[in-house]
Amino acid sequence: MLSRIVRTVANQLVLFVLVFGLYLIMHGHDSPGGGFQGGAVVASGAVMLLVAFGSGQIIKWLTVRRLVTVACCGALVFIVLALGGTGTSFFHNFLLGTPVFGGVPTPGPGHGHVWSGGIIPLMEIAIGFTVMAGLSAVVLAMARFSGGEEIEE
Amino acid sequence: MDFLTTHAPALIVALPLLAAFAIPLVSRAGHSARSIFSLAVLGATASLVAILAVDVYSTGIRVYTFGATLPEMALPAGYTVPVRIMFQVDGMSMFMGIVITTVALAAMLYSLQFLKGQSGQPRFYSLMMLLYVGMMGLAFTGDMFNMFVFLELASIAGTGLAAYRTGMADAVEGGFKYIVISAVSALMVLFAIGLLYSQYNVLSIAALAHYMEYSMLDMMALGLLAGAFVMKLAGVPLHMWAPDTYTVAPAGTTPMILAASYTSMYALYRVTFTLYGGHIDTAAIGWIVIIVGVLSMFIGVMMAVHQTDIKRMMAYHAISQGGYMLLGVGVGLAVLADPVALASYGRDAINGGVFHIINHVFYKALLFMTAEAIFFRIGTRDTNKMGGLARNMKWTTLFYGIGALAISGIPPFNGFASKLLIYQTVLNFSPVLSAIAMFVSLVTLASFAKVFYAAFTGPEMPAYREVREVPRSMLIGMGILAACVVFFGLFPGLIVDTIVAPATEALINQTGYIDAVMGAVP
Amino acid sequence: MEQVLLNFPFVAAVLLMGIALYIIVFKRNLIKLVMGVAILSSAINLFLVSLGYRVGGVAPIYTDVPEGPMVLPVPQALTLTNIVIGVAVLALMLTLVVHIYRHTGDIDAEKSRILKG
Amino acid sequence: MSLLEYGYAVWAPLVWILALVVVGVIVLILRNRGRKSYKKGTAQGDIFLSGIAVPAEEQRHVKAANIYWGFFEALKGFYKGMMRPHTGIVNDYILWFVAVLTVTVLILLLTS
Repeated sequence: MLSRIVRTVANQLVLFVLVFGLYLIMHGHDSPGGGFQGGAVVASGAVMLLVAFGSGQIIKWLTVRRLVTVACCGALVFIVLALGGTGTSFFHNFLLGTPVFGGVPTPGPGHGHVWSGGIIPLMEIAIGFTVMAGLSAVVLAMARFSGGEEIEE
Repeated sequence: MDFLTTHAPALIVALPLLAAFAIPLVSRAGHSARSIFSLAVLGATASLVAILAVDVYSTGIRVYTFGATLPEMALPAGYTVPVRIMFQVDGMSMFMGIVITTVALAAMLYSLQFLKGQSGQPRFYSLMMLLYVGMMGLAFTGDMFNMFVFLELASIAGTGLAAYRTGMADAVEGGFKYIVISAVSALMVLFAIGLLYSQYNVLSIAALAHYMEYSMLDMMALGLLAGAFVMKLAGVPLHMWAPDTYTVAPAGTTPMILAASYTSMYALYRVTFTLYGGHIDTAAIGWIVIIVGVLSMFIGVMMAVHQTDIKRMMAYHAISQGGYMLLGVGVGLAVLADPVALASYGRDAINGGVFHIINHVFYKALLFMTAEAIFFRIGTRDTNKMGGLARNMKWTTLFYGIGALAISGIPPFNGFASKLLIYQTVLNFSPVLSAIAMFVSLVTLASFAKVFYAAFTGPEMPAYREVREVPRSMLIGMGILAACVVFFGLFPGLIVDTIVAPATEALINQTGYIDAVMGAVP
Repeated sequence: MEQVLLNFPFVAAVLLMGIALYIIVFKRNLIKLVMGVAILSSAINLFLVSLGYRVGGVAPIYTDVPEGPMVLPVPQALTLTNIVIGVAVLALMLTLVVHIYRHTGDIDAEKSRILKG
Repeated sequence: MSLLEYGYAVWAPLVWILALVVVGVIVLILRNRGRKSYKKGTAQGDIFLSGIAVPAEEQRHVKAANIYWGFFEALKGFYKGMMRPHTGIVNDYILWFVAVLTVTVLILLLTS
């Protein structure tokens, strides 16, 4: 556990890190960013908490088991979405033109259009959850591991 | 049924991938739920492979484009280059698919009992599924970049499996060596892909082969790709990682990692035949493959006789047998530009090399499993400490005998059929190489006889008086493979005609592969 | 002169590859070896991104674009994929190095080796 | 179906097995013509080492390391040379890889 200054700053900063990460995930399909980048940013927030508070505090509620569950669910959603288009072909964008994320952005100058992209934004969100949980789990497991504990799921 | 046939290429990869991420959740419901779930998914995938195989062997090459309005539509309307990710399944891909699926089924059955009571089992089954996905994707993909991605996927999953027993120092070391050589060679593959992309701005293998100009950069890329794949398939002198990794991987996974090596061999053939096989003289790359093959055969077997660890010896034999495949196909590659030689012996040489892949994977998987069965019961892999095991492990002894006779090329087992093809065709190309191949078979027999004598025969050791036969599920896994070995030995003509000849045809027929995608482009 | 500047990233990528291979081959410390693999991965990423660059190009996003050429999106996708894979490989390697250290008490490639011959 | 035909020869496993069965029958007939005085489980089956006491099982068994002793003794120099590249150090594996890559690329560039 680090000094009070670090802990306070980390406490305040983690919110902004979270918001920025989620922003990157949400806008992955119409601007730079995406599931992996956003998820990595959120996981870096977890690393910050880990450094500031030490692994003892975090492990109480952020267990590897829970993180693995989230990561697996995200990956499952991704594949199920890909399978959803199998009526025409695997990975077919079946949501395009429907009310759910169905818009088509006009190419050329103009602002991004969040309500577009069909299954792609949904996949980005699923990937985002997988990556944030997966990377946090890796860091957490390594932190506990270097402390000499064995990891059990 | 129609739906399944159409979407089989994608589903074969998607189903195990889905299972890989579902297994950690399913396994919370208990051991048997997870076992049944894994087996059911693998069984369903195997039946999809069978459906796809029937389709591919009757109608020819299949193209599956991801996300397109029609899976067969390789080129979007108005485009002259493929832009979407696609799978291209021809005879050779299907052949690899059959090999991998059979091995995966046997390995899974074998592992069910083997793992009982060990920790971290959800990870084990997830990694098995991921390794299967990586190998199948590598065999099916029609895209250079996806080749890299699936190669890395297979490497990561393979490492996880090789280092599964993290409590053992040697297991961790073997896994680490595997991931280092995999990462470096895969990065070289990516570098070569970058070189190719910089010139043609496409990634599809068919489109690349269509536009290929055989410039300096192309030849450099070929060198990088060939070197990297030889590293992954453990050809001498890049073989040193293989004994380390194969030795430490737990039971059922060693055959899977072995199959992953042969998927890299498939990638080597795909690159040399399909990507570069068109208009240049392939003699140079053919001779490189032949030299690597002969070195692998000779050094692999000489090192194997010397080993005391039973799995390490088998790993060196795997390198040595890999040399036979490279020799057979290398001869075909060297005469690819010469139609007369190709028709008279080149095609049969490739047949032999390809046939040896499936034969070798089966009997080597069987041998690895018997070695691990011994380890399971007596807790050591050192042949110096074994003796008289045949008295209590009758089935294991029988399976070891079948595997040993098959690998030494003793008729009527399957090893003899493919080795005969290789000897006789290579004799036409160069008698010296054929003589070396026969000598290597002799030493192989000698080394397996040594282990058979030391481990299974002899007086009953007091320490092993209480040793029992391994559990039934392990015996079933070995039994399936032993039955395949005997069947393939008795009916080699059937196997060669139905699955090996289409694979050879697919390798030689470069225009067919290109036209399946680029047919409409002038 | 402009030609030289345009080729500069490729020279840098090749230099980085040389450095990385030097580290991987000659440094016996396993952590340094892992660093070498990371540098090799970065070198290839740099090479791929430079391939897609076009003079005066903008980011390949279909909204909010000014007139003019775009850089190629495909090499960027390749780079991104390689970064993702690289993260997984690095994490795996480091985990195994930690394990090796715990078992043998050493991270020297020669001293911590058990399997040979 | 069982025939493996290629170019200039044929391999027929079933015929080979038939031949094996015929040879096996002949061998059995010859074997049965031998002496029949051997009885299992009597003193005839005991180990006899010129009157020396029979050693324990561990000493009686020929260990793997002792098999082909002469072969390894004759090829000592070869195996010494073989052990030198097989160091087991992961850096050396990559060194070999880089060397092979260089040679392959050079050969392909020079021949094309």
